[in-house]
Amino acid sequence: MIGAVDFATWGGHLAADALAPDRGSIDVLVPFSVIVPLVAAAVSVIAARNRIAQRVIGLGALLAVLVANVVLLVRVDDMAEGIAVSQAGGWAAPLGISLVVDRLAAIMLVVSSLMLVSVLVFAIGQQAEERRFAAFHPVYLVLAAGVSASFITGDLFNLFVAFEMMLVASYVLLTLGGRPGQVRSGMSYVVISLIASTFFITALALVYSATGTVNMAELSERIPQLPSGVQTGFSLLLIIVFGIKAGLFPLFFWLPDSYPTAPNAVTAIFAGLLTKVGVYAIIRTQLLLFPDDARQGTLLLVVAALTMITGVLGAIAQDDLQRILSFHIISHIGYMIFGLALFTLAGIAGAIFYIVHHIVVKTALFLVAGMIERKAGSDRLSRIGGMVRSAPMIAVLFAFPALSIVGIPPFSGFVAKFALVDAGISVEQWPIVAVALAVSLLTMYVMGRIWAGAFWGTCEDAAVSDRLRPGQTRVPLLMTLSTAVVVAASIALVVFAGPMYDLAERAAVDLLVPQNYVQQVLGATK
Amino acid sequence: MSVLLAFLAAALFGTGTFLLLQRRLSRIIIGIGLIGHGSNVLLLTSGGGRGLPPIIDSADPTDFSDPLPQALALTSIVITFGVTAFLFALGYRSWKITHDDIVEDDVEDRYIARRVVVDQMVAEGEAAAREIELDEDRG
Amino acid sequence: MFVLLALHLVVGTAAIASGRQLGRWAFALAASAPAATLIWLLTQAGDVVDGSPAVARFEWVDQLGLALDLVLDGFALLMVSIVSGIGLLICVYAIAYFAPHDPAGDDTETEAHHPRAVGRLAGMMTLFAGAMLGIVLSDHLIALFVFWELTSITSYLLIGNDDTNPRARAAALQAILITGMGGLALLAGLIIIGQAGGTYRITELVADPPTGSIVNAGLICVLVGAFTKSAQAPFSSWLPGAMVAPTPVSAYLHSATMVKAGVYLVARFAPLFAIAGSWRVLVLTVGSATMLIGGLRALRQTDLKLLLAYGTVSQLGFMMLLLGTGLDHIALAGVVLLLAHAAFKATLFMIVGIIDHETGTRDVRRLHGFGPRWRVTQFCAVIAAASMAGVPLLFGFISKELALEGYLEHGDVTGAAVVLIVIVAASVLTFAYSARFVLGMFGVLAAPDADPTDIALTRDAHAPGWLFLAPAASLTALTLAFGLVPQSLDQFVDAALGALHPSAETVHLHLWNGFTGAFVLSSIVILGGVLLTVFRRPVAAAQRSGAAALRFVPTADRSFNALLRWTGVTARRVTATVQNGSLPIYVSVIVLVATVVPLIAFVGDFDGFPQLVESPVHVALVGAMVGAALAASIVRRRIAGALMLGAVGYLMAGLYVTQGAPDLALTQFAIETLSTVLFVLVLRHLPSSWSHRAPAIAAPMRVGVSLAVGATIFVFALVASGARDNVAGPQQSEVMIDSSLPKGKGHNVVNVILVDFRGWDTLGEITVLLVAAAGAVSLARTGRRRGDGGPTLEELLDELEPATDVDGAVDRELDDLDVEVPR
Amino acid sequence: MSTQAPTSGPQRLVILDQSIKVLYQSILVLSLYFLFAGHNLPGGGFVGGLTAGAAVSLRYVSGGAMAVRTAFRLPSHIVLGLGLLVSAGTALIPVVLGGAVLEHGDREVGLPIFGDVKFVSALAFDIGVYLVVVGLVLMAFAAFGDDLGPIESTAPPEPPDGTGREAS
Repeated sequence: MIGAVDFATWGGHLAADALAPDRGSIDVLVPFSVIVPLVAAAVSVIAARNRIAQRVIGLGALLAVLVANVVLLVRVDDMAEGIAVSQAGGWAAPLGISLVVDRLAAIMLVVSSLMLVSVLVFAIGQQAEERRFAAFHPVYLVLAAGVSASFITGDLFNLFVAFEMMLVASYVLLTLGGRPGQVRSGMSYVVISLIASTFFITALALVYSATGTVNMAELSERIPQLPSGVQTGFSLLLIIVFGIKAGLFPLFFWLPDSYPTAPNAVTAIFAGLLTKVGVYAIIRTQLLLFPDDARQGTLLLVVAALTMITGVLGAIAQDDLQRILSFHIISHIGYMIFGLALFTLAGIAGAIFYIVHHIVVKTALFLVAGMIERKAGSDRLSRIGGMVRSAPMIAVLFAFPALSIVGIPPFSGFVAKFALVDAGISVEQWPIVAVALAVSLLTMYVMGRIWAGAFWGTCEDAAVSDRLRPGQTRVPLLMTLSTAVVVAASIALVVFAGPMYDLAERAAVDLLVPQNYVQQVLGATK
Repeated sequence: MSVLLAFLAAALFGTGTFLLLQRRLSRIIIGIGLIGHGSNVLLLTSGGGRGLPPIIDSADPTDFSDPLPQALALTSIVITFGVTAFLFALGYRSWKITHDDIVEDDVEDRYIARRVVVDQMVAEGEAAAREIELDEDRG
Repeated sequence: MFVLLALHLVVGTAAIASGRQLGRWAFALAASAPAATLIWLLTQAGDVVDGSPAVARFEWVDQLGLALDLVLDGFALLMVSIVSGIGLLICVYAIAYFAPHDPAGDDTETEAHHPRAVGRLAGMMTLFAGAMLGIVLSDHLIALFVFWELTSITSYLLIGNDDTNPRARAAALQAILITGMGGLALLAGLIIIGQAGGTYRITELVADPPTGSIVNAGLICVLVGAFTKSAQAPFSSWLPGAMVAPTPVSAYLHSATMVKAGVYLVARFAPLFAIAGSWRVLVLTVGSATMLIGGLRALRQTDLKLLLAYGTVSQLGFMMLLLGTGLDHIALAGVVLLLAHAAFKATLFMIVGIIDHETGTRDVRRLHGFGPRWRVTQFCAVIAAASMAGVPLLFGFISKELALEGYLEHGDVTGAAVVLIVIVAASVLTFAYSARFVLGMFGVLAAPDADPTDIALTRDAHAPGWLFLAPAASLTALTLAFGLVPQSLDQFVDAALGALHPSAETVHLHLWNGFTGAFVLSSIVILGGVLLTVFRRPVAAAQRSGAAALRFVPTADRSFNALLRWTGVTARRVTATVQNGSLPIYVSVIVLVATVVPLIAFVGDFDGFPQLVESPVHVALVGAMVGAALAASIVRRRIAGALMLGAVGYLMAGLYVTQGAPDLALTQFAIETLSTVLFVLVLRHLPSSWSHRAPAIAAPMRVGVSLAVGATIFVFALVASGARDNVAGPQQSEVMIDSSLPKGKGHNVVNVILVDFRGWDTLGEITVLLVAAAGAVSLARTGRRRGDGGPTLEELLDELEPATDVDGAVDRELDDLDVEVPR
Repeated sequence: MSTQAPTSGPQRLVILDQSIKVLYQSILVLSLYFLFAGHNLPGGGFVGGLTAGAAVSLRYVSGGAMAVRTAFRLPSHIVLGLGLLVSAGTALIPVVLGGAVLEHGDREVGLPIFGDVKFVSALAFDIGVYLVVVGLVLMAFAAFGDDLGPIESTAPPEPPDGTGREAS
């Protein structure tokens, strides 16, 4: 009975009570990660002329969200049912919008809020776009809210709205500064995203037309009643719609053209979070909404392989650091889809672990790329070099996430890759395992090129090499610190790989048994 | 959903797509507007056939048109409007910089494409060199 | 044991961090780790030899079966003594090697001799030593793999330590790519074997080795990993390349330890799996080929260090042949060879380092014989080379005898006869290149028409100091001692062999086995070697002409470079095709995928048309809208297009009215007005009609895509609405209509939904508006005033120019490549 | 239409000016009506806000950017921010009080007249929506309407050199 009336009896509770171990009050924390950044964004807009106030508000809100999310994760994981449900407006499920945090969502919330805080600190340290544009803080907060809203929503249409919050914020952040490259790539990014959104609306219209509901729990019950072709069609349509945001082959074109043009900090958060929201949506909808025979295992495996290969080849072809890393995101999205496409416990757990690892590590790499650009004044590998001598700290900060993303043991990427390969071999999906391993070799080549290009060798570009003398250009302390925090998080993923993987596996168990989700969301009304 | 309205949606999507496949941002925006209308037609008709405005006590609730798709369509219209407004701003900015609203091909991608031409040249050059070397061997 | 690994980590990190201050003395710090390991080893040795190995365990990711299990058994004991013993000596040696000296005068200025580079080297070598310990101590396949990859990484960083040298960078890349490739195959193989066996623990696998065709495939993967790591043909090209690293690194990683990791792994697996599938065939073929090719190429080298490198390749092939068969007699020879090789090869490398350090060259054509104070050095070199060549009374002889004996004994194994011939032939080569090393050092091979400064270079070279020579000398002492009194090693070798082959007989090593078949073969080897040395000129000529004939056969090295370039070319070609940078092409691919792919699924469930027309008003509305939409897509003037879009919008509002959606109609009407005004506001700046720029996609193609999309949407709409009958349960909105007044307190259901039931959506929606507005203003205002932080137009144009000058940039590159590109 | 968009000028008809002012004010009144009637009749925050926006656009067409700026004293970003603050605030406050996010009504404070307070709370949300929409329109005009910047030349735009594009 999570109806509106129930909440009446809890009147007067303070948010602090949420820390108490009682079932209802933990649900209060569910919308926290969306609503707090939104209120903060509103205040931040009003305080547009005062950058200090904006910083305090932004950091304060995101830190509060981080704390709340950690509490949420711990409590949700403690619960037997492993799920916290809050009905927006207090209206029971089919009437209102259900906000649901299961283990997967909780994991995503914690990781994303940690990244959001770190990158914001980095952006403040950078003293660049953050300082120049009053719009930065409110828009960044909306991005945070949109990402969280995508994770917690239990309503397909609301997922569209959450996506739009996130995307519109990303459009603005991407083009902050309005440089020619940004405008050009911004136009294609916005256009492609708008097309994706229109197709999402189309998919929603078709789904509502066929089932009469957009509540995911209800859809989970109703979609299996549809004719099999329609089920498959919906499944494909949603994969494609989310695949555009996730950067799947052959829908990823917008990504490598647009990400590198954004300000560094923005690229870092995009790289870490945005595509993963797409992957999250694919995982969520495939597992929750569709019965076994409508899931697209084989197709996804093929797509995963092609995504891995084209992504890494793209990375090899580039010279610009940001573009290399951007192509590289695509390649790694393929790994996550590989895990999902197996539709086994081990595969999904591996995919979840991979997502967490990739968010942290990729953010770290882009932050380091930002530091490189600040230090060297360029991010073209052909123009920079020798930074292992001029900036050993940056070299160290780069080395850890780079080794991790290649999958060198014992770093987190290894555990993630191991989990996936292990899962793939146990169901004897040889081709995809072979592709995954081969791509991982090419990844090593890519990272080796970056290392050899940026850190080793000498710098032939006179203008750049002047800057590369030790102490010539100082990288602000806050940038280094925030990057170090993210790198430390990636190392923590190694040390706590055991508990973290256990958690991912529990989340995967939840996902494979959607009945629990459905019951928790709709239970009150039945 | 009648065949006619399905056709309308199809026509809007078709014309919109035609406009999307061009270089001018202004045409692309018109195209997005058209397919946006098309998706709203689908959304509106997803609740079933036509009915009376869903205002309680104005008529028998069973005669109402489905209110939920209307709310959803309204949300989607407003969101699309907001995003399109931002796209206008990009077009405006583009005009300020280049005095045009062409969406140019990506510079870096063109660069890679040119590199491929170079690769081919180099490969041909090498093949020719090897040919000469073999000839010398024979001769 | 974890303490030891952690000690290596800490010491290594400390050495890197304090490199700038410590310089070459960082090696003294680094030496503490292997020293501690050796002390610990002494305390454990008794127990291990008695058959009670030390164990340690650390849980990592339980669910995946990942754990760090360490076991110090007899074989590990032997390997650890090599790793730490040589490690300690190398550290001592390196302190002297990196001492500043003065023949060339300027090498302290180079990056390679900069204190921080030396400190980094010391630290990395310690980290490597830790990883190597991990490999040989691991009792868990994945733990072994973890350390395996760590050795690859540290090797990469060590080879490339002199990062200003492009050759070093290239060699480092080649090394890591080849071993990395093998590493990935190894990973797959280990997982396959682990899954088949139900455990990753080696001791448990030994008890119950899995079988089956999948296991055989896994074993091939494992072998690929081992072959790459141990530089077996055709993966051996990286090892000679790795010789650009400073000599201590070559001596330690690339002869004594890391390259033996593959051999170690094969040795561990062979007793379990040698009889399975194609294991033995593969090992024997690859080992034989490697041993021969390595020997042949070693004989051609003029660089002493490269000679040793190819010699190492050859010896690694030899070890494969001995340890990969899974037969205890032959394995015994392998175990002894592991020790003997570590002793003599490290000595020789150290001596090359000394020569290089004191004369500045390693080229036999420039070495003209050293002065009298070099006697001790030369003695050590001769002893070590003789041991390598298999001269009696030395340690190397014992292992070679055992090998020949073992193969003679196991003549019934398939291919044993061939292998025996290969071993004999390759040993002849070994003798010859060992002799070449010695002759080169004594100046016999010097170029006759040398310039006098070169002669002075060697003749007057400083003799190495005692610290420099001591490590090589002590290893020489061991070579002599173990050659003369091999019995002293009985227990040690017995424990090592026992760990691999529990059923093996007790080991008794002898200096002299009598006039056996093996001794006859040994004599042939020595005789052949002497002949090859005596007739070295004709042999060299023959080799040259052979090499010329094989000019067009790709070598491993050339194949690798070709592959690397091919990868780059392919990557660019694929990327240029997939990522062509053109928005219209992107959009067409995306819309086609988004429509056609689901269409295939939907079309099957199409079951007839619903009613044709709901109301006559629709006919008029739809007609007008389609007309306006068509007009919008073909008019040539921007404003006209915008107005046509507006017309479609107003007609949409009309449609909403007929569908019973007044709120929507009102909203649509207001929004259409606003966006038309906005559109016009923006458009007035732009030229009034479209330019004649060629579109990215031809018109027929565009029409085709549009028709496909339209048709698909048509099918979608009909199929989806037709499917509704299959679903049980009310429309979500029925509840909303019922609850609107009692719960939402409003008569207008749509508004109640918007502000109450689905207020969460609305909140997101207005956020979108807020952000869009903020972004639009930010964008439109940037650069409007000078000094507001944004770039001005002039700045932007400056920036635009080089960015769009792609053709120019490529042309500059073409100038470098000397190729002409037609425009 | 674009070229005719008037910015200023003495030739503008006074009568037109006055009638637009009247029209503007009456449309504003209409927009408020939409806002308040929305819960029971067609209308609501969006429609209301957009109607107000249409009024502003009328004002812009007649009087240019300056007219828009004087019509609304508050800077547009404050209108926007306040709008979101009001709406998000009505969402957050129930959470702080221990209820569900966006929960409307008086149950937290226990006022006697149940229905009326519910009505007020939902209206507050709708007012936020209204403000955001108005703010958006104001900002849009601020963004596109005002062209008097230093980098703007009055001469017809010429394609800048060196951008490597063909003349259109």
